[in-house]
Amino acid sequence: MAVEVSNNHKQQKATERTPRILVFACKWCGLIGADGAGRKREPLPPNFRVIPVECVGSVEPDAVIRAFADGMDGVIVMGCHLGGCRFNDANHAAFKRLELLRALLEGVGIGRDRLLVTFGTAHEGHQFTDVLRNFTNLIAKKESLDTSWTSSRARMI
Amino acid sequence: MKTQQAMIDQAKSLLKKLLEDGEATAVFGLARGMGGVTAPRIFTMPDELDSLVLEPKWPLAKPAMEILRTAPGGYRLAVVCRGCDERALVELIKRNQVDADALVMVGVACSGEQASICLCDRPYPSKLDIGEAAHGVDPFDDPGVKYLLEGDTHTRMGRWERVLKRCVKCYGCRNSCPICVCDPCKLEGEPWVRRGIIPTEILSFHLIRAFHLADTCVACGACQEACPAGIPLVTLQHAMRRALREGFEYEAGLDVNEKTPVLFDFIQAPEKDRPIPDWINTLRD
Amino acid sequence: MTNSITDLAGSKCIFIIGSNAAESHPIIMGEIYKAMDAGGVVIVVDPRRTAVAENAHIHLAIEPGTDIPLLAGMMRHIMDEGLYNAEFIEERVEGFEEFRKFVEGWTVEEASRQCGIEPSMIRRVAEIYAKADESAVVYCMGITQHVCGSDNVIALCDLTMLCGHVGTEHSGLYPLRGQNNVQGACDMGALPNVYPAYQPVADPDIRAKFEEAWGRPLSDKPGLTVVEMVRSAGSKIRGLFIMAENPALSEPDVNHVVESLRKFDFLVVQDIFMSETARFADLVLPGSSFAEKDGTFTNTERRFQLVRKAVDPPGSAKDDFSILCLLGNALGLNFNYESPADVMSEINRLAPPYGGITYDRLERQGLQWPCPNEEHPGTRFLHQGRFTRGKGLFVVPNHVAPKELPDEDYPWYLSTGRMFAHYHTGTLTRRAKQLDREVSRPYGEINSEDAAKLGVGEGGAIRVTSRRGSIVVDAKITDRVRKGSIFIPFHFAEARANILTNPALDPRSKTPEYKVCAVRVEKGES
Amino acid sequence: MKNITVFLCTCFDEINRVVDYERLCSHLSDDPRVAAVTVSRGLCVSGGAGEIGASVKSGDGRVLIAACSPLARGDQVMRDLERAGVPAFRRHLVDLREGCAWIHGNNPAAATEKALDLLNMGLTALEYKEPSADVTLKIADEVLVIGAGPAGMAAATALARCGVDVRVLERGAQPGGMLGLVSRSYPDNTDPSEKIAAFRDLAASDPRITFHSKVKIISARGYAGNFTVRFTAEGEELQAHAGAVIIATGGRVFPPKGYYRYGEVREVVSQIELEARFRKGPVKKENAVFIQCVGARCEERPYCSTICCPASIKNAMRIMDENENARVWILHRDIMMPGTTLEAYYKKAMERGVRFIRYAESDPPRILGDEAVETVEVRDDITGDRRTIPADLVVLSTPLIAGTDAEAIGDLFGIQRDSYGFFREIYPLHPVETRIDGVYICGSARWPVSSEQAMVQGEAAAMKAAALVGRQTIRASEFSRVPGAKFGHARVNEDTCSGCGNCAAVCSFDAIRLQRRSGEGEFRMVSRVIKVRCKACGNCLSVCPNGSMQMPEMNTKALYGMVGKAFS
Repeated sequence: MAVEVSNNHKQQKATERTPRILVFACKWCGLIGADGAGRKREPLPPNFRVIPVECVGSVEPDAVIRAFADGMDGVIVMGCHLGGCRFNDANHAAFKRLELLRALLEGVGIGRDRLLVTFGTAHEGHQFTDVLRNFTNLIAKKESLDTSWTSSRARMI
Repeated sequence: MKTQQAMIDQAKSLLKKLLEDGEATAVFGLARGMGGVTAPRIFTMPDELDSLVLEPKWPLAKPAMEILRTAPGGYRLAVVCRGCDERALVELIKRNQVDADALVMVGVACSGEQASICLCDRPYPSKLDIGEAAHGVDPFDDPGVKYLLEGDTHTRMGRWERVLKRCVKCYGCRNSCPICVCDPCKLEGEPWVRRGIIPTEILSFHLIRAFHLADTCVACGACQEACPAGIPLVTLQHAMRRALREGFEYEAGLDVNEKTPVLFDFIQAPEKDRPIPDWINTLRD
Repeated sequence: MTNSITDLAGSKCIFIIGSNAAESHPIIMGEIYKAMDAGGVVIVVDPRRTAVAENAHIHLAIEPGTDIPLLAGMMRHIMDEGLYNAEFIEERVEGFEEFRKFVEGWTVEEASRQCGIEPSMIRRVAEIYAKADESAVVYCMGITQHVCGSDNVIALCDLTMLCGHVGTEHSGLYPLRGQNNVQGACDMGALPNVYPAYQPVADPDIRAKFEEAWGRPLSDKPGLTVVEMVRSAGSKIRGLFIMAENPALSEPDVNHVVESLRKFDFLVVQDIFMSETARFADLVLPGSSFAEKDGTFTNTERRFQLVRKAVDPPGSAKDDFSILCLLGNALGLNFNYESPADVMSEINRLAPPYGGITYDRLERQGLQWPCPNEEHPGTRFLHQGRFTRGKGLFVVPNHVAPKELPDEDYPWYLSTGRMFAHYHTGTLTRRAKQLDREVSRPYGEINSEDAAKLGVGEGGAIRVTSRRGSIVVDAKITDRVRKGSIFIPFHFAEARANILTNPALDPRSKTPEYKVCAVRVEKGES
Repeated sequence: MKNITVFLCTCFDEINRVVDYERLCSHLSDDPRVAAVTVSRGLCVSGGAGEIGASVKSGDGRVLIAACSPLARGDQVMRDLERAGVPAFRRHLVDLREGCAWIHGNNPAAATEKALDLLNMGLTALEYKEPSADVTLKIADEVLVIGAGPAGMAAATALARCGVDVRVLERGAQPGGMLGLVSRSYPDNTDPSEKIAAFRDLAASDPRITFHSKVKIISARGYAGNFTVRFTAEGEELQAHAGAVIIATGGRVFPPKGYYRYGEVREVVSQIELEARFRKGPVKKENAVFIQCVGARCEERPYCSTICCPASIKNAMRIMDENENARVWILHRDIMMPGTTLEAYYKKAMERGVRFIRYAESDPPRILGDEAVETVEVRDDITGDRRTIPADLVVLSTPLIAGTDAEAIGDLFGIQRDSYGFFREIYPLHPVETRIDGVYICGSARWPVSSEQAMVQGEAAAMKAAALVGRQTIRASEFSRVPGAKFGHARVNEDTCSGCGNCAAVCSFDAIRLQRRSGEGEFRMVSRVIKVRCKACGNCLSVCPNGSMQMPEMNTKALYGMVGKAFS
């Protein structure tokens, strides 16, 4: 016997919405980059929110997971160049951790490219806009994370 | 290949000697007891070892840790270890949960059959005392693992969703994990995981749990065995274990003195063949 | 349960009705998942989108209390399409003609109108169930806790017989037992109308057997059910001995129950914790936990399993066996048993289906009854080849709408039930640190649209009022419940959901209608 | 709790030109946490921070400022608030200008939505922020200088000149270090023994300098302001209590063993042996060949030691000074003479006739001769010619490598070393500082340098140390790697810590120690944060498996709260 059935209450794929992007930016480079972009008054897609952190070392992988659970479609972690970290090698530590997290995200099918870990310095601020635009384009090409993956908190309120 | 009985005999004489020589205060292993029920047992007298058995697979690392936690000073526990038990104990030693001096590990080889059930690529301890090492199994050859880990991400996300949604938050995976020791645990509540909902938040519960074991998981499979919903939890770990092996040349539990690359060796040991993205080259071909 | 738990894994279609196995019976759900992974289809019928519905292939969110219309509609379609198992019915069942008339009194459209499911969906589900090689039916309290609970069960039995989905390895009926030994209690005659092994009190031969064995005359009248006992407090019943029950939380219309409990001349409660009920007791006896006693538990698949005492009960607490022996002897009943094994040999003697279940054998493995003699290996599934009564009997179910339906004053449906973190009245789970951390406050699940109308946010207070009382719970906003419905778990002594519930009973089983009553929901004062 | 006062700055209509402030105001006034909302035209010019500080409810009042980016005027407002008595955990800055209005000017509706989210995130962060407990430390007056080479001597001299007590620990019998091994220093061509003698005199006469020779360090513990170092000097056990430590232990010359038949034929010597010959008397040679990069810029030591080229050029010219007819070749892979002074020095050598021949690493020169060197065969990498040079002296120019006791010293003080064993500075903008506050490095202990540079570094380290010990007390929160107030420090919940040691392992500042839990005698550890050392990078909390480690000013609740409100 063969029965053709599909899961009838599988959530509809979220309709075309602008992707939500969360940026964890370290205060010493990432945030200054954002500031530089702002000073140039270059129009940017408004779909990102920046959370300033003291150092990307303090970006818990769990917080990144939480961000996806709360309905983000992509997360960027922006720190200082390796060797240029105010906190010795905290950025390198963060990189290694998040690299493993990317392997996990790839494993469960979310895809490693939804988490971008990138390093720059304050004077490369003009690159901030590029990073954001490129990442937004990349995420926009993907389907939104299925809503059943994200928490009901994001769905409910 | 030695027969099971020959292995048991060898284990008995070896362990008896440990007890008689005072090398160990007690032996922790499996015993066939009343009514033919097999269960873990602490053997303190050499004669008691007559009831020792080596099958079935029963993860002993965590109970061994609990025993040692409450043991008096000078207590030395000999633990009958399969490969995964040994690796789990090594990880526990690295994380200061077990006093290496209070532990005598007696290594037992798993059968090839067991290895293929566990998808174990290393079905033997590094210090092998009993039995002969069987060939390991590459988990990535398994169709089930391939189904969930290889190919198009979007399809796989659907597959993972289907199995992860079955979670009833019984915490069996965490409680049976030999490496999970925290109290309280992040999975138990806000702000990490929302309480009181079923299915639990798939992402935060399962990914946080999996990630916390990223560089310590020894792939013993205890979590998966404990799961009433049959979620292939070890498969999640395989993804990270592979990344660790390929990117950092590291595998958990092999050597007490080998440090995890996630916590050590910054700058000095840049990742092999792994470009570190910067803003300029990010997302450009 | 006609079959064994592991048999579910081989079913091609599993029809789950009135059960949230994912939260309440996770191990059984594990077998259902195995069936799914092997290509089996899972259909869930439940007014709420429960965790099991979430994981199923098809979910039918019926109107509360309309199980029989749905089943009748399905059976009508099965008849119309000739999907029923004529051979099976011919050979093994009787009463088909009368039953056919009943089914033909229904149409799929009428069923659809009553239960709120599209006719096409009813037809589709009926076809899937009937056509599958082996289909199983899983049900639980969502079926039985209605005024027509027994009829609901009858309708399910009819459905299985109609399609011949009984008496084989992976088919059958799976009523899920909630407690570790509720099957055992029923098996041993802890029901008002039967002796052990469901031997009727009213049967003179049976009675004679027990009179001889116990050396005293026995009554030929069935006794009372729990609800009836409590209702007769102070009049017909003057004293009550409660062993580890908590009616002050679990019975419907608990305000009334509490009044009744006060009316007993002498109330004894035996428990391991000071339960809500124990507070009304004249005497509280300390009982023992699972690890402190010997005996057997019989689980939902009819399997006797040995319980071994690991530690002595603390202080002056005693195990159940000792308490009952002491009580029996004090009543002059000659309870001269040395150990639970002694009791088991009496069971072997007096209850034929358990004749071969001895402690010796149980030491090695659990045994599923019927197991009439020591050579018998136990029975994995019932009704193979023939039914216990010989031929199966089609009984016409009688659909009765819930006693209390929403109206102008009380416009909402209330349904009560369990949630994953807690068990029954929470006497155990509310005391477990981690479980109580998981959910520590009473809540009611309401639909997001209703919440918006009420102006209540997540966690906001809502007052729920029925004709019998009123409680305040936290709002839990979820689209798993339908508009106009509220679901409240009954575990919380802080806001007892059973203050609200309707004490209407199924006339046969005397099971209260926990699943439907009418309430009013307002934004509460926090 | 209504305890948050919100100040919205319009930046002279720069922000509200795009963002709908009326909506922000009405949204904010509905929020149960907000006590008051004030719109201002220019928070930075009205001198408002002081007033804001005063207006915040005392006790638990908190301030949310929505204005421009921290780099514009935002940080200034924050600093003003700090001065007005509003600590970090009670204030939060939301950037609505650079971060919102200016980049979303083309989409005012979305900009307003975003501004609302940003304010919500700010409110949530403020709701959960907590203060780090601070500690105040007394600072010992004395500075300890370890090593009395050029860097150490310069540091000690500079400190004494500043009026700071200084104690110098020297492993050898005399001060001078490597300066005592060379005949002349370059490029000034002076006799280094003068410098050593001057220091010896100063140490003897200046009461601020205490000099110990033949020192062996036994132990070191403590942190900035309070180091206790036990050592023996000439066999006697002593103890120093210092506010700061300057490590000037220098490097050592790589011995050219196994290279260019060194040790096999006579007259193949190392540079340092040549220096010794010069100190004994004139070195009369006809044909001297210097070979550069011996054991340097190779696989084991890929770095350029930077001092060997100037040293060879200096000694080449000295050979010419001592024998007018001498011919000198320098066989090199690249000549490293950075800076105008050295460039001029290089030119001078060329003018004097020193011949430079470039060889390739793949085809190094060969030393020919039976007992003593006779000729050197080399392929000129530029012309491709293979040449045979007569030689009665070959000088092998080897790099500086880390000192033999570098590892021990590093472990004692908890300072990191790079992959070649030199001490690591904290990061490039702080060249003499280490990850341990109050421990400074200078001279060849941190990287090969000339004596002149070593002395400059010694003075730099001395100034850092003087600035620290010049104070009576210091708050732990002041130890910051960067200008401006430190963010806070990590705090561990000892009740929930499992003692796994992840935090201690990952900490770049050696600021977390594992301790055995007291009592019960069980094998369990617990983390302790050394507040003085903690720099609040948050690395520890990222690896803490159960959230026992927190950064109170941006704890998990605040951070996750912000994540949850990012698109609300």
